[in-house]
Amino acid sequence: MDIFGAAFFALLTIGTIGAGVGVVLANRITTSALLMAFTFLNVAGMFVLLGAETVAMFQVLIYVGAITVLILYGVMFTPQSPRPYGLFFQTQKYWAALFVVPIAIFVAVVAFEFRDSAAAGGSGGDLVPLATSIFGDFAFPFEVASVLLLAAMVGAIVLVKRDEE
Amino acid sequence: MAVPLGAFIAVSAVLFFIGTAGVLVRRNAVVILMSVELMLNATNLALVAFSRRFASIDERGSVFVVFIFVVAAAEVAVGLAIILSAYRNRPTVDVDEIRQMKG
Amino acid sequence: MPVGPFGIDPTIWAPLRLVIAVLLGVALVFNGALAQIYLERKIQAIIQDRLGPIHTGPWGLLQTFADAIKLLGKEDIRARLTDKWFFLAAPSIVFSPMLASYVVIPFAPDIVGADLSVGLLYLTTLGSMTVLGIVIAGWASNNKYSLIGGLRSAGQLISYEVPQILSLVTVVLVVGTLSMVGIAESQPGWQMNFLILPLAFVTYFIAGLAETNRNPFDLPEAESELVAGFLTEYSGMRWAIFFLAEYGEVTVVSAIVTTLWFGAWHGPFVEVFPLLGVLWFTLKTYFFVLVFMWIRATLPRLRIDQLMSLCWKVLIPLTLANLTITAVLLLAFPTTVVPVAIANWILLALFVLALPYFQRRRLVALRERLRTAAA
Amino acid sequence: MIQNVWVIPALPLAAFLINGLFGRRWLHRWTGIIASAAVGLSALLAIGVFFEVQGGGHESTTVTLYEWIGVGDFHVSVAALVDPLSSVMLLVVTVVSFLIFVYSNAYMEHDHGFYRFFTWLSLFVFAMLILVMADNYLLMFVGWEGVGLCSYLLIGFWFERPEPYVAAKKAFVMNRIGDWGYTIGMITTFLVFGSMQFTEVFEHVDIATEANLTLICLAFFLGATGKSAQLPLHSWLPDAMEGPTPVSALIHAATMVTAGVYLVARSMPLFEAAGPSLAVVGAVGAVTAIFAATIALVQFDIKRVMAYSTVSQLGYMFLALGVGAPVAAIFHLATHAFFKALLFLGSGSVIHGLGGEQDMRKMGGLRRKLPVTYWTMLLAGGALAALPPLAGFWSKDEIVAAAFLGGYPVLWAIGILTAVLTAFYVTRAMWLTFHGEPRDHHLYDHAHESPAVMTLPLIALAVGTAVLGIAIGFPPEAGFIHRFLGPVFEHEGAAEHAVEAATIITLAAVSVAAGVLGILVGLSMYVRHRPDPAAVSRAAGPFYRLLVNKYFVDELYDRRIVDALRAAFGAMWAFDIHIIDGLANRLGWLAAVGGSGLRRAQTGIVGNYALTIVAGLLVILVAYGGYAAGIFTR
Repeated sequence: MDIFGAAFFALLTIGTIGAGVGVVLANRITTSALLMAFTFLNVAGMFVLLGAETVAMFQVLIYVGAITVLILYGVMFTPQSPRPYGLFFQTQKYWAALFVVPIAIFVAVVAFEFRDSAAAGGSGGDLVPLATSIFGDFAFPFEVASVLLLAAMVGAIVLVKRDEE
Repeated sequence: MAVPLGAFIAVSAVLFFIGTAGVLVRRNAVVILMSVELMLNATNLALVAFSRRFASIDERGSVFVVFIFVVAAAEVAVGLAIILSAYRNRPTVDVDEIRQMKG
Repeated sequence: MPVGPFGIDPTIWAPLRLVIAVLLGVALVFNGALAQIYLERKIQAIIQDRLGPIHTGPWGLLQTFADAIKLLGKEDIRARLTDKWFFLAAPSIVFSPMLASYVVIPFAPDIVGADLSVGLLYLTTLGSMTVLGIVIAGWASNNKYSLIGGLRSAGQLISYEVPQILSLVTVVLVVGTLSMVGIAESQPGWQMNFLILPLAFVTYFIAGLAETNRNPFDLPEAESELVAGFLTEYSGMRWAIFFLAEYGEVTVVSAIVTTLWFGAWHGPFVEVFPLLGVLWFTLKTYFFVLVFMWIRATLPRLRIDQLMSLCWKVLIPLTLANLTITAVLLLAFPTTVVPVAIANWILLALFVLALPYFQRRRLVALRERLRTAAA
Repeated sequence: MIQNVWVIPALPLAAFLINGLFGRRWLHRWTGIIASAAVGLSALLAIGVFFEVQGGGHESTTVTLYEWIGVGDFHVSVAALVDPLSSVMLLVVTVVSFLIFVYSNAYMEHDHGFYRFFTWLSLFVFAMLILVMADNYLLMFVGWEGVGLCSYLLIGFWFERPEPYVAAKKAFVMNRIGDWGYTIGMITTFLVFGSMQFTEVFEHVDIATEANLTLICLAFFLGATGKSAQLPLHSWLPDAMEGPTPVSALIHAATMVTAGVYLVARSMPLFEAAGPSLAVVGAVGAVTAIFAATIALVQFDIKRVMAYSTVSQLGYMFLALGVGAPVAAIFHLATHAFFKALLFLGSGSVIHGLGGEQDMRKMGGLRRKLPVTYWTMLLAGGALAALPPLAGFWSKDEIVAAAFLGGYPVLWAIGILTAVLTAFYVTRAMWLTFHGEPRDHHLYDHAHESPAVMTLPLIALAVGTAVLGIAIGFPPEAGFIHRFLGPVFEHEGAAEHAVEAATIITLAAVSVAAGVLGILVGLSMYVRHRPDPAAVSRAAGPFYRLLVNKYFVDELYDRRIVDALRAAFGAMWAFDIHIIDGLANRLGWLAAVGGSGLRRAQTGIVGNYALTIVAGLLVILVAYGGYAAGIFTR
């Protein structure tokens, strides 16, 4: 079982990283949108690997089911004439490199140095503890989150509503 | 399933930086939005990894992930709304060309 | 050697069970689809007082095989400007989640692919993935009608997901567990959940109709509307896969209905011959498939805005009310389910009676508006 | 009666409000009657209060109306101190004002500002009464400012012509300089004694050091000189003659100018404790007296002569205070109020009769034309020249005697010399206006006696000047007024120098002789022209011109002080413009520059903003890294 898990993890890592890079470098936006969906699936796979099925299900339900579709809506409403490869970078790409690279190095060092090799898999399913904590200790933040969602929804609708001439 | 925690953290770090690079580099607003989603996902991964690793002590770690879902969904909705309204006012989604808010 | 079910060693039984589940799933899907197509056409014909397919084989039994061979034989056309990879990937993205959902469905007392503790959640998640497939199909065929059809059906699917999940949650509230096997076992003999939560069943059934793009809500691929919605560019086997997916989805929905509301594999003598459960299960599921077909043949198609308003203005408030009432009553009377049942039946009665009343009021208002407009 | 002593100032205040609000459109002539009636009533009440205080054993009572300011330990209340001193002042102010009000009803009859005149006049009386009755320095200061304001308004009454409002401004500025001194005195009293109430301050006089006391007294004295037109700040009074004559009579003869004397008299305990200050008061008083008297010799405008004579008489009062005879000062104040008011009103009726002509050179021989005015003014002139039976003699003689007995022979000599000069310019003025041949026949023909409303007050005042001296001051040092005012000033052992009658009589004889000498010299010069006045003035030459130009005091002020101030203000203006405004503009410029600098950061490109966020992240990480690696914590 152990090799199976490691192999599965390797597969998922390749999938996530590959798709992630694809999202950023894809020439056409629809491709990057779908690659993003694929990354989400891989991350969901990792969650399952970690034993957190509920979170994996939520991840798929929310990210793949709703957010990707929403972004696809966004993609379809905006022009995506495929640009020649080099042109779609922002003017500040060199500056970006200047800043992102050192941070990446720093964080990578910290991340990869993280020796804790104990198995990350959990014991039983995480449905019960998650449910108890959300509706127990974090009930109030949960309500606030729902208000936030409502506000965002109303805001988005108002922002985009075309005032009937 | 004995995959070390370090591996998960490494993957999430790499994913996070791909997202950041995407935000800083890509010219199309929608792609920036996607890269932000990637970054959020990376954090989710790290959170769940830690919460599962220390589940014996306090298994409530992954609650925060739920809240990140909520925020991500709200963020995409509002982000897209903004992009669309910006698009309606000037027919471009290109971040470099949207300069009306210039000081 | 520990004795598993049917005297087989559990360590071997786990993978074996998975294999059996997959086989049963595949059998149900493919044979089911063929049978369903044939049945659909026959039933629709009978209802419309005509004969239906009779020339191909006795009583037209081989008609679906003929269709299948025709479709297989068709030339595999793909328009040049379509988005190549997505055009090809779309059917599989729609089909595979449907197939994957058979893993969790409990066919018999101990025959189930994988007893996930989050079984029901798994099903809803897969349900929401088909949306992505449809949107990609609509987009990839690079034609206005399919794009709009795709977006419309995505809108429909996503909005109907909400009442669907809410009604499922009501059942989970009563039963207490998300795992399908647990739900199945919680309804011994005649203690069907249908008697406790009829309204949840009705709302889920309506949402199920919408989820599978079936009759009253089959706007996306309705012939009279946007050509064939997101299916316009598809032909041949790809088109067939979409249809297989649809029929498969119908079976999944009816399977869920049977497990959650009509005591899955419970029936006479199940304790004696566990395998008998499969028989009862299939009978019940196919009963609902027939109901799907019956509805398809009778009800007229809903316009997109009526469809949306039905979902947001009627179903969601209803399911929310149902959920809250059941939760409150369960909290109030933790031991018995009787008050919940009573409340549910009353709500169902109200819903059934209210519909015609509102219809008439809207008609009057409509006539009024017309008269004033005309005057 | 004492308890509602507040009714006395309330009446003129009511008159002021009624006249002020309704005077222009409805009341017109009625304003005069309302104002006179109000002041008349308060005069009656003042008389009542005077007798009650006199009867009630002369002790002082405080009537508090309400607590005006209560901040921390600084408590000032609107309260009246009714004691012999303030009741005498009340009496003098109200009676004289009443007579002048009646007089001005006729004098101002043809003036279109009639209602305005009476509004300000009643406000003036109200302020003067507040000043007199106040039981603490702050409330007194309110009155002090009030009278200053009214004198400004009334001097500049005929503001159509430029001279009045220039004179008014001059008067006001000079008073303000004096008030500045008063304020310093008031504040220091509070700082030193912790209270402003007279009773409290005078009880704890010993706790103050010598230096503080002198500072307080000199500051108050500066205020007094400003208000009572003593030497350094005297030049505003002669110019104040631009105002209508009743105003000069009331404000610049009887009441306001005496405020300074009242202030010093009231604060005698402070002055006595602050050794040298009394000497200063006396010296200034004497010098002013002789100085003003000399100028009066050569004045031709009848009102200017009276003005300088007032200044010199005030000098006398301060001389009396200086030598430690406050009772004499107040006595002289009272008598002077009566006969000086009479002199002014008399000259007013002369001017009225001659249709506004004030220059004595154009008058002459008016004795037959204005008999009542002539006789009343003759009586007042006699009093001013200190002829024995009249009031002036008793009060001035006491001052001179007190100066001699108090051990100030020099001041006594100055006093006697001023008495001679006073007698001389009185006879000169009387002669030029009433006797001899009329120099301007046209004027002489039109001259007519003033109507009864004007002559009656003249007669009343004449009776006052004749009777008052004997009535309240007959046995010198032991008259009614000494017994009445004595206790207010005498407390712990003021030296009761036992004086035999002989020295008093000789002193009195000497002062009478001085007066008679002055008159004889005057008569011989003007009647028999033995040394003809014109010839004398030519002979005096430069000395004469000096006197005529009032020792060039105004020019001195103008050139030295005003120009110096103008230069200083120029410098301040420059400082303000360049430094302070400069500073403000510089700040504005800084903000603008800073703003434009920052504006460049707002490129409008979303990408840049994201980049700055990441840069921030970098900084944090570096800081964290450094901290973790122990770079910062050595």
